[in-house]
Amino acid sequence: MSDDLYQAAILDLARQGAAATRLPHADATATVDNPLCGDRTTVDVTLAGGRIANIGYKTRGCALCQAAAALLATTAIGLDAPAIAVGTAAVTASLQDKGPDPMSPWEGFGIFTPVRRHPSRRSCVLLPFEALAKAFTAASAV
Amino acid sequence: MSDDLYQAAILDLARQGAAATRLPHADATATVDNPLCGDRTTVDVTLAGGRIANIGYKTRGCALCQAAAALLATTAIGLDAPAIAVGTAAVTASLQDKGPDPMSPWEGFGIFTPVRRHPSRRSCVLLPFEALAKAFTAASAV
Amino acid sequence: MSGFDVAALRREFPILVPGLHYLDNAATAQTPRAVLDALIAHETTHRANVLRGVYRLAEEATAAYHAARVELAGYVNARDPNEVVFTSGTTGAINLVAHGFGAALKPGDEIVISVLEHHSNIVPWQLLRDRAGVVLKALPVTLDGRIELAELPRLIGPRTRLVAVTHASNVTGAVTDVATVVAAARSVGAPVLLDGAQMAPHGPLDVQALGVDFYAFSGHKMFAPNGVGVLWGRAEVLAAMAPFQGGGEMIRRVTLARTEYADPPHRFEAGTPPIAQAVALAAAARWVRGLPAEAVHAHLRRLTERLLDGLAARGRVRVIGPTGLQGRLATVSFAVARVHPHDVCQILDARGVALRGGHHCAQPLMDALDLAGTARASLAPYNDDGDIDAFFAGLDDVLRRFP
Amino acid sequence: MSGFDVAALRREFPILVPGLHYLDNAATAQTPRAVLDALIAHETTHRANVLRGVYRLAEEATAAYHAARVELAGYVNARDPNEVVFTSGTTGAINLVAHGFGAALKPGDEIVISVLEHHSNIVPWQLLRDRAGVVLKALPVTLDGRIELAELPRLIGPRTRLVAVTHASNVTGAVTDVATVVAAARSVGAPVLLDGAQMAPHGPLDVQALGVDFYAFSGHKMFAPNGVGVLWGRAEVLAAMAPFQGGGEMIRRVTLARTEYADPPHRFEAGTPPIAQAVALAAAARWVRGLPAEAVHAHLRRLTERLLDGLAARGRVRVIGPTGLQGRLATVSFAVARVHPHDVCQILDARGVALRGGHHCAQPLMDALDLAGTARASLAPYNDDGDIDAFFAGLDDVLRRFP
Ligand SMILES: Cc1ncc(COP(=O)(O)O)c(C=O)c1O
Ligand SMILES: Cc1ncc(COP(=O)(O)O)c(C=O)c1O
Repeated sequence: MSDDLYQAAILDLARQGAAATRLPHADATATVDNPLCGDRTTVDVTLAGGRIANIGYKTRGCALCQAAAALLATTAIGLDAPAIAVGTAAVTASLQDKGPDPMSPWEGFGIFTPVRRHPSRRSCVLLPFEALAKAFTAASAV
Repeated sequence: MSDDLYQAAILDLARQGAAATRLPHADATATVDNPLCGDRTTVDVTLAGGRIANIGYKTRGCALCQAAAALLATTAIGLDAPAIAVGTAAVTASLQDKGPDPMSPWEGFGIFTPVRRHPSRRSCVLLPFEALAKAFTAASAV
Repeated sequence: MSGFDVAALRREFPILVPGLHYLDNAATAQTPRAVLDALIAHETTHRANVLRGVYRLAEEATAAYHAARVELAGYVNARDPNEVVFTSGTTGAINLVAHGFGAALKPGDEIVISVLEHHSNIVPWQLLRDRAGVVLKALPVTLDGRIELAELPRLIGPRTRLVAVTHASNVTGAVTDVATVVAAARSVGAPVLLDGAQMAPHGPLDVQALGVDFYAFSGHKMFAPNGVGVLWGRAEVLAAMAPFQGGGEMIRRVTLARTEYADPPHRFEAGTPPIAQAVALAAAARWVRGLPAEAVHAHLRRLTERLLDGLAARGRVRVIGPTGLQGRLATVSFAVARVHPHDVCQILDARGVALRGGHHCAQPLMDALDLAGTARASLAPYNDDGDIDAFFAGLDDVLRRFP
Repeated sequence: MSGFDVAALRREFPILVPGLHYLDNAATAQTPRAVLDALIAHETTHRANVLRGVYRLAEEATAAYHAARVELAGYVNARDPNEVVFTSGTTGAINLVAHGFGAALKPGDEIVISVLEHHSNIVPWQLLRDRAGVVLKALPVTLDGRIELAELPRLIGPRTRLVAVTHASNVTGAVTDVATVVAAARSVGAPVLLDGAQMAPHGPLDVQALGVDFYAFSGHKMFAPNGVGVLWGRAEVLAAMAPFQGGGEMIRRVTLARTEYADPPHRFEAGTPPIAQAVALAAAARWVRGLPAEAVHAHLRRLTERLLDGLAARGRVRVIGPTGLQGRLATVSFAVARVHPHDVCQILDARGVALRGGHHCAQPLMDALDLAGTARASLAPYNDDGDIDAFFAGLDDVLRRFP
C-alpha cells in the first residue's frame, strides 16, 4: 500500500536531510513544531536582494520531513517571497487527493505525491515550508 | 398504570395540604427545595419537652407532596426527634421497589406505596420529611 | 394533508412503538435508524483515536471526524470548518465560552443575559461573576414569555462585553428576534452568543446572516447521541480566546515550564473528542437537511395550532408563552389551575403520553412568572395527530380527576 | 496454550477482520458486540433525558443511568455510587479536579506530578498554576521509564496539596508503585489523584485498597464509546469541592442573584450527561469482569514477553521503558536507530499492523529521554500470536528498508 512512500529517491533525500547543517551567520532563523507529532524543523536563511542566498537547517523528523527539507533547501535558492508562497501552495495542492502535480521549479516534489493517500503525513512534507516562510519573514523584517 | 397514585385518599389529603397555613409563632422554620423539580416546602414547628407540639406548613408542590405534608403534620405531633427519624426511614423504605409497608404510627403513609413503581416521585413524598427534620434541628438548637 | 408521510417518518424511529406519544422532544429528541447506523458503522469499521495515528483506521477515523466538522460547518453556514468546535453539548459549549472568552474580562465588565435563559446559560456566567467580578444583567421577560427587547437600551452599555441569550426558549417556545439583539450589541461593540439548543434541531442555520459570534447546541436534541455538541465561534473571536480544558490534542508544544496551545478548533478540544458521536451528529444534520422543510414546517405549525387552540378551549388551562403561532417553536408550556405539572405528566404517562413538567431548568423564569413549574409539550417532525389526540384525552382526564 | 480461546474473543469484535493487527489499544481499544448492543438497546428502548421526567421512558433512562453509576462504583470498589462522577473522559475528569479542587488552593501551594504524565495530567495543572499561582513540581523519570519515587521525599513537603500521577504510563507501560506514593502524600496530608486511563481497562480496581482520593479514566480505552469517562472521588473530598461547569442538573436552586449547588455527583455533572455512553461503559465494565482474568493476564504476559524478547534481539532497536515483565502493562515503546517512529508505523501499516508513533501526548517525557518520539505497540486481550508475528515481519521490513 504505502510502500511507494519510501522509494529510493525519498530515502536518499532523507539521508541528505539528516546530515544537513545549520548556517553559522544566518540573517534569520525559525523553528516550527508539528503540533500533532512533535517533530521540529529549524531553518536558517541568508538573503540577497530579497532572494534566498543560502539555507541551513536541522530537522528532527521522519523521512518525509527530512527529504522535504533537503529538497526545499536546494529548490528555494534564488527565489523571492512570492515565489516561495506560490511553490508552497503548489506543493500543498499536489499532496491533496487528486491534486495537480507541482510545476517547475517544484516538480521535484512530485516524489511526495504518494502522500495523497496518507493525509496524516501531509504535514510532514509541509513542515519545512512553514519554517522557511517564517524565517523569510523574519529576515525581511530585519 | 399509575392511576392508583391518585386515589381519592391522596387527593383528599392533597386538598388539605394545599389549604394548610403557617404557624404565627413558630420555634423554628425550615424551607427545603426539591432540586430536581423546584418544589418547595416550608415547615414551622413549636416544641414542648423535645416533642413536636404544633406544625404549620406551606407547600408549593404536587399532589403527592401536598398529601404527604398534610399527613406528616398530623402524624408527627407528639413525637421526638428519634421517632421522626425512625418514621422517615420507614416511609423512605416503604417507597422502594418491594419495600416494607410502614408500621404504626406511620401506617397511613401506606397510601403512597404506588410510588414504588415511579422512582422519580419518591422525593415528592419525602420533601416534607426533609423540611421537618431541618426545622426540628433548628428548633432544638434554639 | 400535512404534505409528507409522517407514518413513514415514524417508522425510521425504532423507539416509536404504537401507544407511545413522545412529546418531550425539547428535552431529548429521538434518534432515527440512519443516525444509529452511522454510529455503528463508525464503531465497527473506522474506530480509532484521531489526529495522531498514521495507520489506516486512524486515518479513516480522522477523516470521518473532520468530515463531521465540515458537515456541521455547512449546517450552520460557517465560513470555515475550523470555526466548529465539538463539545460535550450546549452546556459544555457555553462553559467553554465563559472560561475562554471570560478569561479576558475585567471586574466591572458586564454580561447581558435574560431571565428566560436555561440554567446552562445562567450558571456559567454566575461562576464567571464569582471568579472575575463581572456584572451580570438580565433582560426581563414579557407577559407572553418573550425576552423584553425593549429593555435592551437600558441594559446594554459601554461596559457590555457579551450578550448571551437563547435563540428560542425551551419553556415558552418563543423565538428571539436576533436582529434586534445583534443591533443593540453591535452598537456597543459587544459580541453575541446564541444558545441554539432548541433552535438547531429545526433545520440548517445561517450564523453569518444572524450576525452573531457564538452559537451553541447539543446533539441529543437534534436526533443524535448524547455527549456531543457544537460551539460555533467566529474565527477571529475563537483565535483570541484562552484555552478552557487542558490535555491532549489542544497543544502545540508542552514543556513543564510552559505550554503553547494549538490553533482553534483544537485549542478547545482537550482530550480524545467524542468521535463516533460527532460522526453520528453529522449524520443527524444530513438527516434533518433531507426532510422536506416546508412540509415539516406546515405539519408542525398545524399540530401546534391544535395544541394552542385545544388548551385555550379548556377554561382552567393557561398557556405560558406566546398564544399565537408567530415567532414560536412547536413547544407549548401550560399551567392547569389547582394541578401541579408533575401530576399532569403522571396522569398523561398512564396513557403513554410523555410530557415534561417542572421548572425546565429555568427557575428564574418560573420565579418571574410566579410559577412552580409548567407542563410542556414539545413536538418533533415525527409527532402526529394521534399524539395530539392522546394528549388532549389525557388532559381531560386530569381535569376530571382534579375537579 | 494461553488458557482461553482468543479466536472466540476476536469474533466478539466486528472490526477485527482478518489482516488487521490492531496494536494501538492504549490510544483507543476496540469495542465488542455486547457493548454496541447495550448502546443500541438503550437508544431504541429507553432514550430520554434523565433525572427530571416522570414518564416511563424518562424513569427508565434515569434508572439505567443510575445503574451504570452503580456498576462503575462496583468496578472501582467505591464505598458509595455517589462517589462516581460521569465525565467526558479522563481529560474531563482531571480538569474537573483542577477546577473543583483547585479552587481552594492558594498561591504557593504545591502540586506534585511526574515527568512521564500524559498531557492531560500536566496541562490542567499548568492552567491552574497560571490562574492561581500554585507551584507545579514534577518527579523525574528513571532510565527505564518509571517515575523516580526516590525523589518523593525531596518534592513532597508541607505545602503539597495534591499528588497527581499516572497509575500506568501510556508510553513505557510502567505501573506506578501506588503504595509508596500514597504513603509519602499521606505523610504531609495531601490527597492523591491517579490517572487510571491506562490501568482501568485491565480489570476491576479497588480505590479503597489503593488508598487514593481521586481516580480518573476513559470509556474509549476500556472497550466503551468515546465521550464518557469517570472521576471517582472520595465522598468527603468531593463534598468539599466547588462546582466546575455550570448548567442544568448541577443545581439545587437558581436565582439570578445566587445559586445553590446540588450534592455530588450531580454538582459535577452539568448539563445532559452522556447517558447512553455511560450505559455502554457499564456494559463494558461487565464485559471486562466476565473475562477469565487469570488466563487473560497469562496471555498478555506471554505476548508481551514475545514483544520484549523480539525487540531485544534486534540490534538497532531499543525498548523505551522497563525491559522486564515486572510492574508493567502490555504496552511497549521502542526506538529504531536512524528511523523515525512515523516511518516505522507507516511501513507496518502497509501490512495491516496498526501501531502508534510519536510523542504519545507525553512531550516532557520525550524531552527527558531526548527522543522525538517512540513507536508503541499496546495490547488488548484480543491480540494474538498472529498480531505479534505480523509486527515483527513488518519491523524487519523497516530494518531492511532503512539500512
Ligand atoms: C495516561 C493517560 N492519561 C490521560 C489520557 C487522556 O484520556 P482521554 O483522551 O480519553 O481524555 C490518556 C489517553 O490518551 C492516557 O493514556
Ligand atoms: C435552551 C437550552 N439551553 C441549554 C440546554 C442545555 O443543553 P445540554 O443539557 O444538552 O447541555 C438546553 C437543554 O436542556 C436548552 O433547552
